[in-house]
Amino acid sequence: MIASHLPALQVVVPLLGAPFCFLLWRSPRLSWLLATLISWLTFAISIALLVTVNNSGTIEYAFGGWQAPWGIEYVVDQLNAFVLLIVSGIAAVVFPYSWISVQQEVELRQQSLFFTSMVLCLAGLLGITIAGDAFNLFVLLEISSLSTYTMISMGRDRRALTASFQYLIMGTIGATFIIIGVGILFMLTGSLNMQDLAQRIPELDQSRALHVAFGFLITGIGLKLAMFPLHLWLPNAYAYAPSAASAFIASTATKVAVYVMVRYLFSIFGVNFSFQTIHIQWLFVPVSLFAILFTSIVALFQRDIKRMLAYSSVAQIGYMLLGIGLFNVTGLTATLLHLFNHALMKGALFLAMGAVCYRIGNTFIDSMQGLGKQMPWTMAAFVIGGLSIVGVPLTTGFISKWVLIQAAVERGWWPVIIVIVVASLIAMMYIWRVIEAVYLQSRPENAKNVSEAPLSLLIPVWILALANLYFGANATLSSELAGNAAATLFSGTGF
Amino acid sequence: MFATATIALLVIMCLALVRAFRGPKIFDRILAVNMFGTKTVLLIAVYGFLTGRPEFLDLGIFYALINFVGVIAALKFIERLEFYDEREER
Amino acid sequence: MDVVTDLISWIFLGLGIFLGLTGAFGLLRFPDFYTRVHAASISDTLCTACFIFGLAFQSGFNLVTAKLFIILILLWLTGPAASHALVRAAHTAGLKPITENSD
Amino acid sequence: MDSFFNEVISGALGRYNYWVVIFLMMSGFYVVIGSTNLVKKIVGLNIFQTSVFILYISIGKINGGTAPIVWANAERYSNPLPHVLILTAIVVGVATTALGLSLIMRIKHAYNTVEEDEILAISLEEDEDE
Amino acid sequence: MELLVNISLLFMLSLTVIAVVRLKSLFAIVMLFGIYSLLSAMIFIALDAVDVAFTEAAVGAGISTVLMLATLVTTGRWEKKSSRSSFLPLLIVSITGAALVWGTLDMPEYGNPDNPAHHHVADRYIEQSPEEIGIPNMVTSVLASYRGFDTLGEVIVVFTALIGVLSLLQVRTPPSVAETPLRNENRKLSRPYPVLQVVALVMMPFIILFALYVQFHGDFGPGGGFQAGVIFAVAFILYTLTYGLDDALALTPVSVLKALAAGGVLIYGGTGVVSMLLGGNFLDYNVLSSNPVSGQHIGIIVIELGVGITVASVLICAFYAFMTRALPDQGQKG
Repeated sequence: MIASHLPALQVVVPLLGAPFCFLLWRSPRLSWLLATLISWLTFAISIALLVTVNNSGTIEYAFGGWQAPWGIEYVVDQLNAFVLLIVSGIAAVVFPYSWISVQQEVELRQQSLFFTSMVLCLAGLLGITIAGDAFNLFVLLEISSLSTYTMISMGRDRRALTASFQYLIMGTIGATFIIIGVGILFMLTGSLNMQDLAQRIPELDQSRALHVAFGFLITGIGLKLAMFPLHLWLPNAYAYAPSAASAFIASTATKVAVYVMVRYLFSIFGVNFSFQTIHIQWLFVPVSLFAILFTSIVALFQRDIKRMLAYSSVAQIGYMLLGIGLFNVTGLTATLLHLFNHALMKGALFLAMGAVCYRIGNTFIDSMQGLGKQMPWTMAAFVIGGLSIVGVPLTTGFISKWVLIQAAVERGWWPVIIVIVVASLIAMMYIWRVIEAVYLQSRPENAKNVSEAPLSLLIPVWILALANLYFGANATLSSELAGNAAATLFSGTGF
Repeated sequence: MFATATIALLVIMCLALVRAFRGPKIFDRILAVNMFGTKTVLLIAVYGFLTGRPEFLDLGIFYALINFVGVIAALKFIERLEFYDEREER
Repeated sequence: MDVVTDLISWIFLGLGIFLGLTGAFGLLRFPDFYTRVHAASISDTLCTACFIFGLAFQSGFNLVTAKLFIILILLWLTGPAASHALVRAAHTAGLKPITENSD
Repeated sequence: MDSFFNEVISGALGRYNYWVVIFLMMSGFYVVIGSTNLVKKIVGLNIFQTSVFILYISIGKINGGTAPIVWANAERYSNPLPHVLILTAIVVGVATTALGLSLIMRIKHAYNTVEEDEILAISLEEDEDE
Repeated sequence: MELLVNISLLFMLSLTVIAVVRLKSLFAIVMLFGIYSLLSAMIFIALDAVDVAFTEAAVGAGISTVLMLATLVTTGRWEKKSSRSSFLPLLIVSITGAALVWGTLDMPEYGNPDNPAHHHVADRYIEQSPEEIGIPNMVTSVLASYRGFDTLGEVIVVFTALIGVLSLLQVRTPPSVAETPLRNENRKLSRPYPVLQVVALVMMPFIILFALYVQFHGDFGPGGGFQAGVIFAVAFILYTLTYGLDDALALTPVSVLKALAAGGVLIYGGTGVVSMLLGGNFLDYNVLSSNPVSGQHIGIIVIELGVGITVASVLICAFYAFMTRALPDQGQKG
C-alpha cells in the first residue's frame, strides 16, 4: 500500500516533518535529529522511486484522487527520479553534517529555525522536481526560495542580510515572471497540467502569445538558476550563508532549476518548438560560453574561497546550459551527468570549506596557508573536489566534460571545445592557488594552530569525495541514467 | 439609479485620490485614504445592487474594518517618525 | 408601492451623492488640514447613512438589509473615531491650523 | 479600409484591459529595479505582483458571467480556476513581503541605512578591508 | 456600465502607480499602495472574483500596509535621491512591456466566453463541482479539493515566512510582574487614545464573530480559512495598536501562537495522511465518510480550519515581531 503512495510521500514527509522540527524549538539537537531522520527517509524513498521507475515505467499520482487535468498530479519519470535522487542524496549527507557546523555559525536562538528551514527547503526542491503541474511547481518553488532566503540571512556577516535581500528581490522577480508565463499558457490552453500542456502547445506554435510565454518562463527560470547575466545574486548568497546552507543550496538548488529548464524546453514546449521555432540554442551557446570564461576568470581573483566556489558554480551552470544548447542527445546527456557530478563536487568542496570555517573561523585564502599539514584529511577531500572541477581523469568532472566534448565534436563546433579546454585550464589555476597556499606555504607564525576537523564533519566530506572518485572511475550507473533520460526527452515522448 | 450612484462614487473616489497625491502633509493623505476607503465600501454595496447580486456585502463589512485598522496603524506609527520635520512632502 | 420605495430610495441616494460630492470637494479645495477634516468627516457620516438607507429600501427586509446596517454601524463607529484620532495626532505632532493672523 | 478600422477598434476593445494591466505591471517592475530604496523596492514588488493578479483575473472573466458561486439566476459563471490560483499567489506574495520587510529592518540595524547605493559603498569598503 | 466601472478603476490604478513612481515620501508611497490594493480588490469584484477581492483587501490594504508602516518607523520615511541613472531599468522595462504587448495581439479576446481558458478544465469545476463536492462556492471547491495540494503548499509558505520572520526579528518577552513599577512609569509618558481604546474594545468581539462567520460560511459565500485567519489577526492587531504590545502578549503568548501555527499545518497535512490511511490518495476526502459528498464536506471544513489557525497565528506572531522592532520602548498602554 505504501508503495503506491511513494510519490506523495517523497514530498509530504519533509513537508509535514518541518512543523515538528519547529515545535522542538527548545532543543535544537532534537530538531536536528528529526531533520536528519527525514533526510534519510526521503533518500530511501527516492531510491525506491528510481527502482520502481526503472522497472515499471513512469508513475503518476493524483492528489485528492482527482484525475490529471482537474487535479494536481505528480509524475515521476526517469529524468526526475534521477534528480530526486541527487537532491535527497545530497540532503542525506549534508543534514548530518550540519549539526556541528551550525553550532558554531548560527546563534543558538536560530538553530532549530535553521533546521526547520533546511527541511522546508528540501521539501520545496523535491516538490519542484516531482510536480507535474505548472502552478504547483510555482508554489513549491516559493517554499524552497523563502526557506533559502531565511537560511542565507542567518550567516554571521552582515553582508548575509543584503545578500539574502538581493536574492529575495531577484528570486521573486523570477517567480513572478514564471507565473506570468504560466498565466499566458493557461490563457492559451486552459490547462495547467504539464502533460496536458505538452499536448496542446504544438497546435499553437505560431501564436505570438506563446512565444512571449516562452520568453517569460525562460527568463524566470534563468533568474532562478543564475543563468549568466542574471547570476548577480548567487556569489554573495553562497559566500555569506552558513556553510551547511551553502553546501546544500549550491549542490541542489541550481540543479533543480536546470531540471525545470530542461523540463520546460523538452517536455512541455517540446524539442520542435524550443529549438526549431525559437532557436533557443543560439541564446544558450554564446551566453554559456561567455559565462564559462568570464566567471572562471572572476573566480581567479577571489580571496574568499566560498566566493570563488560560487563563481565557479556559475561557470558550471554555463556547462549545463551549453549541453542543452548543443542540441543533441549527447549534449543533453552531458548536462544531466553534470547535474549529478557537479552536485557531488560542489557538495564536497563546500562541505570541506565548512570544516575549514569550523576550525579557523573563515575561508580566506591567506588564513588557510599551510593548513594542509594541520587538516590533512579535509584538505585532501578538497583537492579531490578541486580536481573534479578541473576535470582531471578518474574524477567525475572528467566524465561530464568528456561527454560534453563528444557532443561538440558531433556538432563539429571546434571553438566550443577550445573554450572548454581553456576554461578547464583557468579552473586548474584557481584550484592551484588554493593547493599552493595550503600545501606549499607554511603556516604563518601568528596564525593559531588548529587540529583536524571532527569526525562528524569529516565523514560527510569524505562520503562525497569518495563518490567523486567512484563515479569518476565507474560512470556506468550515472551515465546510463542520464543517457536514458536524455534519449527519452529527445524522442519527444518525455513523461 | 444605481448607475448614477456608482458614477458619483467613482467621481468622489477620484477627488479623494487627488488629495492623496497632493498631500501636502501626511495627515492629509491619511484623511484622503480614509475617505477613499469608506467610499469603496459604499461602492461595493451599490455595485452589488447594480449587478443584481447584493449578497457580497460581507466584503463591504470587511473593507470598513480594514480601512479603520489601516488608519489607526498609520497614526500609531507616525507618532514615532521624525516628523516635526517641516519639509513639505513632495 | 414600488414607485414609492423607488422614490424614497432616489431621494436618499441623491442626498447621499450630494453630501459625498460636497465632502470630496471640501477635501480638495479647503486650505488646510483641519478644515479638510471638517469637510470630509462630517459630510461622510450622513452620506454613508443616506446611501445605506437608499439601498435598504431597495432590498426589502432580508439578510442583505441586515448586512447593510452592520456596515452602517461599523462606519459610524469607525469613521468619527478615525477622524478624532487623526486630528489629535496632527495636533500633538504640532501641526498648526491656519488662523486669520497666519500668512 | 472601414473593415480594417472596425477590426482595430474591436481588437483594442478586446485587449485594453491587458494593455493597462501591462502598464501597471511594468511600472511596478520599474519601481523594483529602478529605485534604490529597499522599502520602495518591496512596494514595487507588491505592485508588480498585484498587477499580475489582475492579469490572471482578467483571463478568467467572461462577459455576462457572474461570480462562481451557485446562483439561481446565473446565465454563466466566470472561470473559477484563475481565482484559486491567485488566492494562492496572494498568500505567497504576503509571505515574501513579510520576509523582505524583516530583512530590511535588520539591514537598517546593521548598516544604518536602507539605500542600496550606500549599502553597496559600505560593502565595497568592507571587501577591500578584508 | 460594468465597462465604465472597469475602465475608471483601471484609470485610477494607473494614476496611483504613476504617483508611486514619482513620489519620494515613503510614507505617502505606502499609503498609496494601500489605495492601490483597495482599487485592485474593487476590480476583482468587478471581474467576478469576490474571494480574491476579499483576500487582496485583507493582504494588501491590511497586513502588507501595516507591516510596511511598521518598517518605515525604523527606516525613516524619505527616499534619498539616487545618483544612479535610470536608463537601464527603463530599457529593461520597456523591452519587457513591449514584448508583452506584442504577445497580446494573439491573445484570446478579453471576456469572450469561447476562450480556450474556459473550456478545458474549468467546465468541470463549474458544471460538476456542486454535485461532486456538494458546496455552492466553486472557488472553495477547487481550492480545497481539486487543487487542495496547492493550498497545503500555500499554508506551508505562510509557515515558512513565520520561520524567516522569527529568525530575523525576535518577539520581545513581556515584562514580568517585578518590572511593573517601571511599566507604570512608562505609562505616564505615553499618549493613550481613550476613544480608540473604547472603540477597539467594543469592536473586538464582533470582529472575532465575523471571523468565525467567514470561516464557516466560506462554503456558501466568499470567504474561507485564509480570509478568516486574516480577520482574526486584524482583531489582535487592532488590540495591539490601541492597548500596546505587552497587553497583547499577555493575551496571546508567543509560544502558544507558534504551537498553533505548526498545529494548523499539521491539521491540514493530517487530513491528508488520514485519507491515505483510509485507502484513498493524499487529500482524497471521499474516503473520510461512507458518502463521498459528506466526506468532501468534512475534509473541507477540517482543512479550512487548519488554514485559518495557521494564518491567524502566523500573522499575529509576525506582527508582534515587527512591533517589537518598530516600537521597542513602547510596551505600555497607548
